[in-house]
Amino acid sequence: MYFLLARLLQATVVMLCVALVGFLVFQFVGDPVLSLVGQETSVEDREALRESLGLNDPILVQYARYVVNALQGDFGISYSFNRDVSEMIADRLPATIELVMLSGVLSLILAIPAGIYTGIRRKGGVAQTIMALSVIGVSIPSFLLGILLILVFSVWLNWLPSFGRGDVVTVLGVRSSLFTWDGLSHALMPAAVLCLFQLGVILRLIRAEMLEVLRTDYIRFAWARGLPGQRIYFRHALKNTLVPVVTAIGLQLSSLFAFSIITERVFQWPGMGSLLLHAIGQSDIPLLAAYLIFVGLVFTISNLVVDAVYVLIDPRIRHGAH
Amino acid sequence: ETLRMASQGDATSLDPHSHNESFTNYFLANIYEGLVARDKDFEIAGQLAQSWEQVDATTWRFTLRDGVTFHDGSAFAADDVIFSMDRALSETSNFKHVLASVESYSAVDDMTVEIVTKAPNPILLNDLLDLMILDKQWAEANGAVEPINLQAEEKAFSATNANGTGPFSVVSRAQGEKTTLAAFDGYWGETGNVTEVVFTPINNAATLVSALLSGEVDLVMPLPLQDIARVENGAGVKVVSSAEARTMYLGMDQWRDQIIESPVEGNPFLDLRVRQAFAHAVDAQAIIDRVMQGQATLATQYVMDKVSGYNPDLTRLEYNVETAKSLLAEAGYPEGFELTMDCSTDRYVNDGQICQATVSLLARVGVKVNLIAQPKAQFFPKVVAPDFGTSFFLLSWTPSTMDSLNVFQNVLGTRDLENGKGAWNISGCSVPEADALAAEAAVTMDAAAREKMLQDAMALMVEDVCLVPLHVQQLVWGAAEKVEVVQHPTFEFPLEYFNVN
Amino acid sequence: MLERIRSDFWYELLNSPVTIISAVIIVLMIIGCTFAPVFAPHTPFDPATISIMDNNMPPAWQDGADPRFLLGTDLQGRDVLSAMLYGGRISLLVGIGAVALSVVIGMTVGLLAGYFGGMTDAVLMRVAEIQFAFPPILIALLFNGILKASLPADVFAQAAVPIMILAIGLAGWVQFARIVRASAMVQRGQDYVTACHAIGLPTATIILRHITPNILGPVLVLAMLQIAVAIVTEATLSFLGLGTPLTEPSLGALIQIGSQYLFSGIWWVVIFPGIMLLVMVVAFNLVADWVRDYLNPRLR
Amino acid sequence: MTEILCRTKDLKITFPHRLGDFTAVHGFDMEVRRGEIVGLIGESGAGKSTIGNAIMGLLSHPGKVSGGRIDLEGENLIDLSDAAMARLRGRRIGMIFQDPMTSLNPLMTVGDQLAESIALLRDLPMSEARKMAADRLDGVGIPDAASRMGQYPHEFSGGMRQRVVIALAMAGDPDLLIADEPTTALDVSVQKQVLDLIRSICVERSLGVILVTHDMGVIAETADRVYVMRHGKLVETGPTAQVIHTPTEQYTQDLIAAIPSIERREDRFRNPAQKTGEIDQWLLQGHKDESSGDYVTASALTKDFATRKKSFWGKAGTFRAVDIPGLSIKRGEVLGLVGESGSGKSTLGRMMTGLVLPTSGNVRYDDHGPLADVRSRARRKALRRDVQVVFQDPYSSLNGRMRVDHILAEPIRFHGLAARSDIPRLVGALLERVGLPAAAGRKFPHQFSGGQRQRICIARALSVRPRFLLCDEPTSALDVSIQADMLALLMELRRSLGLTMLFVSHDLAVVRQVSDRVAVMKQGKIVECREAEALYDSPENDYTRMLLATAPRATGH
Ligand SMILES: Nc1ncnc2c1ncn2[C@@H]1O[C@H](COP(=O)(O)OP(=O)(O)OP(=O)(O)O)[C@@H](O)[C@H]1O
Ligand SMILES: Nc1ncnc2c1ncn2[C@@H]1O[C@H](COP(=O)(O)OP(=O)(O)OP(=O)(O)O)[C@@H](O)[C@H]1O
Ligand SMILES: [Mg+2]
Ligand SMILES: [Mg+2]
Ligand code: NI
Repeated sequence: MYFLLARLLQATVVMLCVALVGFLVFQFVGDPVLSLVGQETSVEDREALRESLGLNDPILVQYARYVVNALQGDFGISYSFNRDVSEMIADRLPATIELVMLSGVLSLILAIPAGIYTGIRRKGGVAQTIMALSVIGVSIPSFLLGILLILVFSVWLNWLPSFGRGDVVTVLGVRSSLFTWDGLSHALMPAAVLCLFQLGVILRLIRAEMLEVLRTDYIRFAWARGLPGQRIYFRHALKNTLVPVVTAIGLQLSSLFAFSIITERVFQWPGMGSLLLHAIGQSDIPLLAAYLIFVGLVFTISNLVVDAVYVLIDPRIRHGAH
Repeated sequence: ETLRMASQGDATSLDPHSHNESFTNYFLANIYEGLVARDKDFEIAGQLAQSWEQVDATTWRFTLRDGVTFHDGSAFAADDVIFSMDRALSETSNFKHVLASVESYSAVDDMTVEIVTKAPNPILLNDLLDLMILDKQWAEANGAVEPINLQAEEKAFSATNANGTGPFSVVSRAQGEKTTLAAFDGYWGETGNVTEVVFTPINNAATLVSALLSGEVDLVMPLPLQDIARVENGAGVKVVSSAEARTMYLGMDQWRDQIIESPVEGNPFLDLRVRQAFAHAVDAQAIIDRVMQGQATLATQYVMDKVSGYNPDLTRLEYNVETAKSLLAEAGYPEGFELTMDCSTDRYVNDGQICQATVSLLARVGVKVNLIAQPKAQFFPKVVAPDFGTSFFLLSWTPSTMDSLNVFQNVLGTRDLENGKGAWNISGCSVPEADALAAEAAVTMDAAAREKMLQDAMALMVEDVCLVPLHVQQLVWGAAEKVEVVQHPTFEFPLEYFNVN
Repeated sequence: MLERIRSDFWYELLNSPVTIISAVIIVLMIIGCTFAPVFAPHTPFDPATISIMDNNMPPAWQDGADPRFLLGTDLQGRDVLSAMLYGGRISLLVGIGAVALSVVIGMTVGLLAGYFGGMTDAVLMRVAEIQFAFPPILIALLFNGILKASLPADVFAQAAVPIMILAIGLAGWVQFARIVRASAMVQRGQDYVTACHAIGLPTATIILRHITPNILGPVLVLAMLQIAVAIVTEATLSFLGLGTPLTEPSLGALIQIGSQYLFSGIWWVVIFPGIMLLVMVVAFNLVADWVRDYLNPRLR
Repeated sequence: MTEILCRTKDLKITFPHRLGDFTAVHGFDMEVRRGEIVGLIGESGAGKSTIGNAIMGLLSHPGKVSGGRIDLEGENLIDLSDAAMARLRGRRIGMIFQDPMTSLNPLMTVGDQLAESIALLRDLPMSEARKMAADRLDGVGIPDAASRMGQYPHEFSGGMRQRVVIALAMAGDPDLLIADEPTTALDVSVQKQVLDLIRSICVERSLGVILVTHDMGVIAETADRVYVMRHGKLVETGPTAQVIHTPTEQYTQDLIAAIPSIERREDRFRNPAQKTGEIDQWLLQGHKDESSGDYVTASALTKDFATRKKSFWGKAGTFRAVDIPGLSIKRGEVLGLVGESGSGKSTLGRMMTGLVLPTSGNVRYDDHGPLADVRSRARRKALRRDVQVVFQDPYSSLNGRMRVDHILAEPIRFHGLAARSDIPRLVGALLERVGLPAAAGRKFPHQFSGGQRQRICIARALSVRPRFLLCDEPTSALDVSIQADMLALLMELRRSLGLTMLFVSHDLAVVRQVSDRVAVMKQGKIVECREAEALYDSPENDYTRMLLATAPRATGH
């Protein structure tokens, strides 16, 4: 417990720093007032708005005010949406999580078997093809891929919808669009685009780890013991590749959130990414700061989860051995 | 019938007095109504005002329409109008200008409102176009007496909720995501067959167009120019276009003694010949043909033909590289000179490309332009008051009142920031005679005389080459074949006139 | 013939035609782009030489093409081939520059943390962790946005490329710091380092002359991969409107601009730059893969 | 039982390579009977493991059997398909590897691994397999086997792990067991237990065992018959006693002669040819007059290391690696330091040379005063010139990215021991002094063999003209024959340069050959420290006695 608390405390401090840095630099992102009002607004009106937003106060005062409020769960009101930032995030978060989860799961489902296969049949034709494709997957800018997918599947073939999130229903208390065909069909292309990059990265990692593990003595010994190949690959080798893979996946999680910015933009997915771009465009400081804190939080939590998973996977960690 | 429409942006708020931004205004015009509005033929007609009379030069009396109810069922009456005017003038309002000329207003009786202007105002009705009326009781009950103030949370109610008298009521709203409107049963006027409107903002141009092409949306506005050909050839989709009241122009610094961000000594633009040379050098027709894909008309002056005060006699200085070169030589710049141009990239149709074309056209006459193409978020803070930090730029203006006086007051008139004049006169040009004509027109009630004054003033400004007019852009929408729309030179989209067959 | 080659390096290299092709492509692209002014048929960034009347010309083999423009022209009338070469120069500059910056920062931090351990390590790694919490693209987005907003537009336009390098470079150092730290920790425990101590060599000498050369292998591999990533990141930032200026577009910016014309039949403005970017990035990836395998003889 | 279980006939194993195929084994003949342990011995790279792997059908890529046959009870294994071969593994042939630490899957409990093998090899349901697994663990001498089943490999000691490995290899009751260096990674005392276990299993189940090792002592104590290999060829074979005591081949004789004896101190390490040249003069330059007192004295020395937290809640503890009241080395003396792995030998050695600072206590040098004072830059530099180290692993102790002449020149230049222009010549002379050609300086370390690298390490240590040399297991990574050369070189240098040495090794025999005095360490403490001969001949401490008794000896070792 002590350890966990310390971790959390540390994470909080980190996040506060992040928020401070973010808050300070956001002062330069642009003038929110000019984005808030149109061309026709007079100079005095703009000044008045600036004053009423507290934008004329010293930056540190603004930050202190912000932190005090944030501690009470109040991240302020979005300039451009006139709504509680926390409410905004609560609104948009499920969509992004949905997308991230779907693409994460997709990439794992594809990457693990492919990684194992290419690790075992390193020189085979199929394996080389998979590797070549994975390089291309990592190399195509995702916005271009997204647009190409839309062109092919929405415009030419008319199979999948080109934008937005589908019907949202509640199943077992979870509200998600993934439970309906409509929802799934909307999520498929964005998830595929988001997945592709991760897929390449994780696949290569698993393959590399697999190659390493397959050369270890205990695998050699497992062969010598007469265990069948299946068992060696899937039970002995795979589990041993997991620790680095889990780390990578943990780290990839925050990059999934980052890449969702582009995917959401291309597919008009109503998630956090679109929100961030909107906030940057509008210099919506409360929203930007909250987004930063949120990303920090995701990273911290995913790190904690990764640590927990380590303990599950590796008994050496569980027992504090080295 | 359901109409699914999409645009690259979204309305910024549902509060009719908080954000004076044209898309937001026109979006809300389907939900809220004013005393007067433009009808199908773009004429000003009574909306919530049944009729009006001018008691004397400064007093206007409006008779309100009977039997109008708000979306929540409550009746519309004079106190709602007075309340809305109060609200438009309150501290946090963004619409104080619509009543700038008004001295006082009062309810004569339950169905009559009187407005007294400070001076005779021939375009009061135009001013009132933007004044939306909301329900007093509803606003008071929901803490929306004042337009939203970003500091006070409880007042944000009106940003996400609406209660107007318009043909459509808000069913659901998720800003930046989706807004659903439903036809209002109790609407007093005629409407088309659209019963439901689903509006989705789609930021990415390619996605927007593919949504139209794949039949997921029925109406896209505006349609990116590059996709016109594709939509024209597409099955079941069409391009709808008409002239828009937006005039694009190039601005040149005429108030500094030394232009900024340029190695040149002094300010060449103070010499009329240099301004003329620029006008001769920029092949506006080529820009229309090549950059605007033909979707624009050549501008001869600073307003388009539907705007009152448009002077049909004016012509544009023709494109002629030789003339431009010799004018520059006469002005003492035979080799041309170097300067910096500011340009937005995401504000107007193909703005970045227009600037690039301008740069290469000017290069032909020896003027070397360093282009700073920037998003509007950086562009506007740089070029507007108080700094006016540019010496050469691309800008455009839409007179929201459809009257050139608006242009004189904001763009062309000599700068007088204290009195709120010329705030957008970034060029800093000044033609006192034109100022005088415009001031007179502002208080002249005789329409014909007024028109003449404005036309003369416009001629003076064009002669002085205050700006280099480029083109009047077309309003281009992409629509499903089955959709019938009405386009106005402003960006309005009066959904009550739309039909889905 | 192959049997004659004694050096493993050349043998392994010659045995992998894909790598040779990739390496040749990289070299050609670097030469072609670096000397773009020499090779490019036009100077697309000089407004004086381009004419708006030449715009939207299809590639030379199509109807209505102008033979002056092999791969057609874009909306501005710029020669697509020349724009690709000039744009590729910017992309390569950004990619290589950003990675060089990441390497310098990452190696410094990683070496200090890995070699000294203890408090130094803890503090540096916490900093890295904070940095890592923000995915590169987000950092680049924020950094670029902030500078763009806080610098005067003309300064920013001049400095767009250095700023891009700075933004992407700053975002990428953590990966280098991590692998360098891990390697440095391994190297620190090696007897040759203890031998250096026994000789009394100063710490700086040990780190710079002895440890650094021994950790360059993995750094090199990562650097190649990161160049590819940086080039794509730059393209992505362009998509979000934060990349290089319109007047001097990088390959990514060309693609971003071109992608708006995907539906309008002007496919050449996006397909050709797209192919070039893809080939460039894939080539870097493939060479990096090969170097990785080469450096790890157990995988040969 | 004289029935032949396994026989290789004219076995030829090749590793194809683009620069010409490399034949690792040429025409090797061997026979293994049930119930006997056959030793396979030879220097590193002789092809021993390759033969074991070939019998298992697990030759590492790209190796292949290119000739001859391997018969297992009359069936030629070479003709078998991969699948058939896979069926043999575990059921007919078992194998164990050198390192028990890495042979077990760290993420599975010992019980699971064993039950898994048993269930698969014997087609038993899991529940029965588990029961049997517990029996088997018990059978290899793991106490409290049932409760140990649920533990992970890291919770076992090295010896126990090797027992588990043996139980695993025996899970399918194979007829033939191949043990590839099964005890090299273990301490002498544990080594003996494991060898005893193999011996007893062999007898109980009338198993054929091939014991691969490079350690003559292990063979002498365990094997019934022995095959001596060199360069992939059989050199000599016969009953163990006969081969060891009356070897017929020159190579075997040399091999056996090179084994240092724990029983006595041999002359061949102490009477080298006198080589004094210009380089020796340079090496001896600039030293103070020799006194005959203690060169280095440690007093009340301790060293603590922080241990990892046991759990989330626990506090980081400290672990005392060294705790000695005092130790001194006389000028020109060689002090041997022996003890089991982890007893603190290296740590003590490093403290004595100032490479590690003690937690408490002090080290004094005759020339430099107390170590605590040597923290100033200049004094530390002076100390570094006088005190040098030669490490165990010749692979990691040289910077692979530097050329040898650079490696040797750097200390000379850094300490300013010679004019810049003289350095190349000096480096050449140094290389020659340690028995390498001067031209070797142009090469990189990886271009040398282990023994040659160790010579470079010694040359590097000499390049600063040291007075005191710490040799931390300088020969344990080397083959016996090379080891002998190395020891001779060290002794010769010591004599001609009057070096003071601290010689750390776990190999009691080696230490006996070189040391004047010997200290025995156990768990950070010195349990006995006396004149070498006296200590070996009549150990006073129980622990010393135990160490001496368990050390395997061929004729020695
Ligand atoms: N995979 C391989 N590829 C090429 N050559 C190999 C391979 N494995 C072994 N060899 C070579 O075969 C020869 C015999 O190796 P082997 O491992 O059998 O020696 P060993 O007698 O077991 O030595 P050690 O005592 O060091 O274990 C060596 O020269 C080695 O370099
Ligand atoms: N840097 C360190 N940090 C923590 N513990 C250490 C460190 N160095 C050594 N130890 C521990 O101190 C003890 C003594 O180690 P040392 O290396 O001196 O043993 P050794 O007798 O030389 O063993 P070996 O024969 O295996 O070389 C061991 O338990 C080791 O784990
Ligand atoms: Mg071996
Ligand atoms: Mg040791
Ligand atoms: Ni444990």
